Amino acid sequence: MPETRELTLGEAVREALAEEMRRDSRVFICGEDIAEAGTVFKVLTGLVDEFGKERVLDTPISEAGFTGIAVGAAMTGMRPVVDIMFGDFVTLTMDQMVNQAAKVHYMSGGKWKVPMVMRATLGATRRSAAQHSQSLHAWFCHVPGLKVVLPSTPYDAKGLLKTAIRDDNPVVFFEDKMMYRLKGPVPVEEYTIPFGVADIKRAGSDITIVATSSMVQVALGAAKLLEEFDISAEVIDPRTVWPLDEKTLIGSAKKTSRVMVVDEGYERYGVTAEIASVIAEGAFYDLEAPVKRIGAMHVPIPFSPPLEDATVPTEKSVFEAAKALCSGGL
Amino acid sequence: MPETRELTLGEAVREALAEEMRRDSRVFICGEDIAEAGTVFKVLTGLVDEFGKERVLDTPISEAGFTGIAVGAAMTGMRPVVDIMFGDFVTLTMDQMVNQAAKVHYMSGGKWKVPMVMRATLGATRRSAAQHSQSLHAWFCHVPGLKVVLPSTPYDAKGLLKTAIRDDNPVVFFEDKMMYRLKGPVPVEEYTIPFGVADIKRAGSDITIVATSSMVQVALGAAKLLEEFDISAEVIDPRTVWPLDEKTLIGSAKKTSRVMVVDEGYERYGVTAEIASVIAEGAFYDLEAPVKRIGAMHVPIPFSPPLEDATVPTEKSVFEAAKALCSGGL
Amino acid sequence: MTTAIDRSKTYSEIEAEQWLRMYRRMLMIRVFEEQVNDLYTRALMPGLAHLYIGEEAVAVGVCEALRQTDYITSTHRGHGHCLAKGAALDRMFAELLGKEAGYCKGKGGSMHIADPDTGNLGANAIVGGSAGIATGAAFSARRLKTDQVSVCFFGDGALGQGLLYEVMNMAALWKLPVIYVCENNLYNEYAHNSETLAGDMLARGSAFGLHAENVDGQDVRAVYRTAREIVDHVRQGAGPAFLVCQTYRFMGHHVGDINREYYRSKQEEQMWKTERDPIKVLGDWLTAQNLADRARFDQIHAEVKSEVEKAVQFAMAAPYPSPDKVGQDVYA
Amino acid sequence: MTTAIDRSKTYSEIEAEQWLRMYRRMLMIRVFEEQVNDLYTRALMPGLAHLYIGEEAVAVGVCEALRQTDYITSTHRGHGHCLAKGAALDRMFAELLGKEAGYCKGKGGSMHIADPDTGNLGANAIVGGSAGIATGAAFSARRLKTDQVSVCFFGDGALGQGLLYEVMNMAALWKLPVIYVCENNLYNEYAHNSETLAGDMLARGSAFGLHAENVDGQDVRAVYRTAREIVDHVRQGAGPAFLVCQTYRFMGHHVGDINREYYRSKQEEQMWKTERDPIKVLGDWLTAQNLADRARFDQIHAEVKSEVEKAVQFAMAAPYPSPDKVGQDVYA
Ligand SMILES: Cc1ncc(C[n+]2csc(CCOP(=O)(O)OP(=O)(O)O)c2C)c(N)n1
Ligand SMILES: Cc1ncc(C[n+]2csc(CCOP(=O)(O)OP(=O)(O)O)c2C)c(N)n1
Ligand SMILES: [Mg+2]
Ligand SMILES: [Mg+2]
Repeated sequence: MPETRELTLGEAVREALAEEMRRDSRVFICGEDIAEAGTVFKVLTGLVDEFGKERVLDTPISEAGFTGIAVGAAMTGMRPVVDIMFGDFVTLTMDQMVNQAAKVHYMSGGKWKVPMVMRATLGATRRSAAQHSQSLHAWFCHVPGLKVVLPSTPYDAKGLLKTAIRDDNPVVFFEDKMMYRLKGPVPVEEYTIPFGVADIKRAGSDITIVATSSMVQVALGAAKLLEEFDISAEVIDPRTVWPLDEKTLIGSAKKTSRVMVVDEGYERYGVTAEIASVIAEGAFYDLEAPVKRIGAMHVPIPFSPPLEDATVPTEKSVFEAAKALCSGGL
Repeated sequence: MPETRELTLGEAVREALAEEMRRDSRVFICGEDIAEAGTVFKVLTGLVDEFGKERVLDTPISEAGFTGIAVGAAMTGMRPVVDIMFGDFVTLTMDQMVNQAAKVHYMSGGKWKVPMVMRATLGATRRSAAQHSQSLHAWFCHVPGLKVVLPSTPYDAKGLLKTAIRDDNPVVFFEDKMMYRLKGPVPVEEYTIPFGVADIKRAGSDITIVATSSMVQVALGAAKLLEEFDISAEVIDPRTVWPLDEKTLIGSAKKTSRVMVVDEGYERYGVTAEIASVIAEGAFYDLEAPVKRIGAMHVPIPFSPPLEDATVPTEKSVFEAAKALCSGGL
Repeated sequence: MTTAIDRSKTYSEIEAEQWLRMYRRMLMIRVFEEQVNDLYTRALMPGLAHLYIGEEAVAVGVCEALRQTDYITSTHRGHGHCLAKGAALDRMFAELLGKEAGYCKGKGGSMHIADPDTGNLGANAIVGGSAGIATGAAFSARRLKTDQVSVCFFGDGALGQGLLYEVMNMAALWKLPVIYVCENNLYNEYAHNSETLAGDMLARGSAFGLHAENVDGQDVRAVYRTAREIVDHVRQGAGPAFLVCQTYRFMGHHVGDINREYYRSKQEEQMWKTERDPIKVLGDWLTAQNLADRARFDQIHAEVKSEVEKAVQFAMAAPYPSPDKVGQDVYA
Repeated sequence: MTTAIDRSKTYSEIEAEQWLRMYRRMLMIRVFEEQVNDLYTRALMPGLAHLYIGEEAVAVGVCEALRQTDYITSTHRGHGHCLAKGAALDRMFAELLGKEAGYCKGKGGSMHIADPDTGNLGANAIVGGSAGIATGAAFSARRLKTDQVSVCFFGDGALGQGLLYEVMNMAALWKLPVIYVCENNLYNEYAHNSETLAGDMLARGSAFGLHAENVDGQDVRAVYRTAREIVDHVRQGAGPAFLVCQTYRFMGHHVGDINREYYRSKQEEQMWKTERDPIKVLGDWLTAQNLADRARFDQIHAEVKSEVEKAVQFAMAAPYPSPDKVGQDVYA
């Protein structure tokens, strides 16, 4: 067993970046307030001291512009990591990410490559209202040419981010703002985690809960509550939603015969729909009940605490839905 | 039975716009090359003659900018219709549509309204390559505050567009480029079509094919081919993908027990996933086979004809999948 | 807001009243913001807030030149704009606290105050995000011939957003009655704008065909006079304008931004606070002109304080929206 | 592309050779495009194409000032840029016909020709869409100290895209070796740019801190001289530049745009074609200077014609990619 220490998810991200920047001088980070300020979430604190302002590059408030510059830099020998302060601002980068970054390799017949990473935050309940709380990762999953990563633990965050930086394709890497302080064991030794490999966060036999990002923690909490009702929940984290480890998801579904999918993005036309469809098709003859989806409510995220809290899946709502599913009720 | 005449889908769109502009002086259209040029697809030809350049307003090539102006104009008494030449360019408008238009009503506690329509094209096989062929409507369905319309006939196009213009919310209206010349009967009398009401384009009993936009025609073609094999296909067009007429879709699925969903957007994390999930859940105990999804292949749309043709659902591919589904094979 | 002129008064009396009204309004914003900071510090406010302290002369000077029916759009640092345009203190506080009685029924919060009654199209938490909305409102004004003008407030950081130039271009082409007011407080969050802005700030307006002007944003009289002139021109159809106001935020980027020395010096802050405080600048001038004395100022301060206190109390006591309201107002 | 100087020749001999090389290259683009039009008219080409005829001096003049390793990005109207930067005729045609032998294996087509060997980062069908890419390439050049410069070609219509101003600002801040070359052919599709552009075109560069210059885009010698100077400066680290080339497209917006009188007059077209044809302008000058005669021109024309014909034949005979290649190259 490798030696580990406890890191927060924020620290794990920072360590991954630092290691990759040491390893490869072509790696640089750009974004708003990332150098001395270390990002508004303080995730990058200290990087500028080691790597200087040329490699930890503060930009103007020009998300489309610096994403575009990253695309061009990636094509010509650099390995940019773009920092999008709030995932809500990816709206401004869609042309550069989707019509440029995602398509350059294909349109050029495989000649040019775009080895870049876009890091963006996601997640609600910070009382930040509708323009600072969204989880829009589903959009990127819909676009061929991109890969989409949603880590749920410090261990995964570090290993997946290192893989993302070494990948020769544009990768979108979403970090839940509320998870930056979550602690977990991270090996002292270097490691990477391959894309497309789901992780069984908790083994179980009665119900499969597929969960992403912060919803993994929510699902684990719900699993504990279910224990008291003698329901054994398996919690699976796909870790990368594209590529998607269908085999593991379907395998678990076949085993437990009841499945829930939990994601913090909007439930409608979101990640839960694809995963539920894949499972409903792949495990069709083994399912005892329809796959249950839980995502964010179909409303812009409200500011007021009692309203905001009603919009996202919680341990309790996941627990209750799982219990109902297992007792045969819908 | 109302008196009708044959119109192309393009003519039906134009007629809807003309009627609404006559009816309500607050309605105007803006976009690139829409006045004298009548759009590159010639859909708006002649409107400028009747309504003048102030109401059929040519803009600079500033999709984000004129969409934003439309949002503000809609809030303050106008009813703008924004023309996005190729649906691929919606990438440039995502912030204005998603962080502004979709949220203004909610964020203001219901005080401001944004009665605007964005018309955009979609669809491939025009040999226009990766940046002029996408069908990105799934993104908008994922966003609360927006409504999304996908007409498949001249009749629907006219009635739905009139409803869209009268709606007090931002509506995204997608027209398939390849369908502009499709002809069909359109009543002489004025009419509108409510949102959220699916249309059974063809009744059948063995299999339900839910299809959107141009895929409705493809599905109808496939249904004809299926006839020869004594398979009776029901073809249902949701017409608006948000709001979605779940009841009709589930009802048909329960009746036929086999379902396919066909949409020209990417299959992965797209419209087919949501619709398949809704049906798999709602008709769970009645389905004889998993819901089969068919969308575009997960590749940027290639230019070369033999490649491009391989990426989108066709009568033949839909027919074959349906036949396999009905013969119990997967 | 401009009010009808009372013919029985002398010009200088009228003027004095107007300056005092602006003084009071600047003070009201100041005290409001101090109260917000206090609420945050005492953990009574959800989320964050971006204080306008130090920049009051911009919002007050510009809005004094506007009619109630004129439009504004505001920013993440928006309380000052909303209050200057006529928002009520109690409903502002209620919104900041997420209460049902707030301007947005608690759904918007600090960064999304909107109010049709005062022409406030809404604060916006996307930097530069309201440039299209403000321009669109001017478009409506022009088409509906309502004689309104539209003012888009934004910070120097928003000059990084391409949207701004797209809409400036269209505003100039179509001669729309819109004024882009750039509050140049030198910083975008934690970066001095010498690191984020190349070229010449004013030229960014004129290159797109806008009338462009610079003004001392700490001198409310200068802001008002310049704004008055520009608003009149714009209202008469002269086309859009770009007004850069040189100003400074006295506090952190947001209420939680306490240690600021890594991006700006205490001396710099001190200089602005002591020598360039817009309230003091106007107060000194009024005193020198014998238009007001200590007693008058004391009275205004006392009145404003009590109004603000009452408003906070109202907001604190007001109920939250019930959770079942969460699904309302998604669609009109 | 600049070639090494042969010391045995006199200066004017060298110069003459250089002008004749540019003449040949402009002609090659012209004949290539005529051939494309012919293929379209005969329904032999899938999709559409946007012809560069009339604008040849811009691409040729600018690219003559570049090294093979320098970068360019191109547009929907991109054949001229690609050829001027050194693309081979046969693989160009093959790509336009969707053949496996094309520059992009048929996956890109007319609007997406890309070629690392000639520094071509790719044509782009999103108006203004390559501004970030070109700037990013300059960023790499600066960081990797490769001494390359990057040229972003775009039309006057792209001045409507905010992205351009965002990246110009960063290029100026970071002194990146990038040149934004605006081909002002007066129209964006079917609208004259007096309807789409307010303010002053050159000022749109200088406002963001760029060196900005105007040049007659029909005079390849002027384009080359100006470009040469700018490229040298930019390469030496002087920071980015904005070069506006005044030009005209002789044909429709695309091959299918035949009836153009609703947006521009036949007289206007005629004037440009007869008086401002870049090939004729250079040819006349070469003749007047006694640097070339009719025989020389005839020879060049014959050679170019035969090269182009051979290339078309190659492309016509080349096979399509097999459909199972469709899934390749999505991911690296
Ligand atoms: C598009 C976008 N990018 C980034 C942010 C995060 N952010 C909020 S305020 C701010 C700085 C704004 O600076 P400026 O426009 O000068 O306004 P100021 O805060 O100085 O009033 C940033 C980067 C945002 N809200 N929107
Ligand atoms: C973002 C975007 N909007 C619209 C279009 C459609 N379009 C293609 S070319 C063109 C006109 C471009 O004009 P200009 O930039 O002047 O180039 P020119 O065609 O004159 O060479 C337009 C509007 C597009 N391709 N991309
Ligand atoms: Mg600022
Ligand atoms: Mg042009």
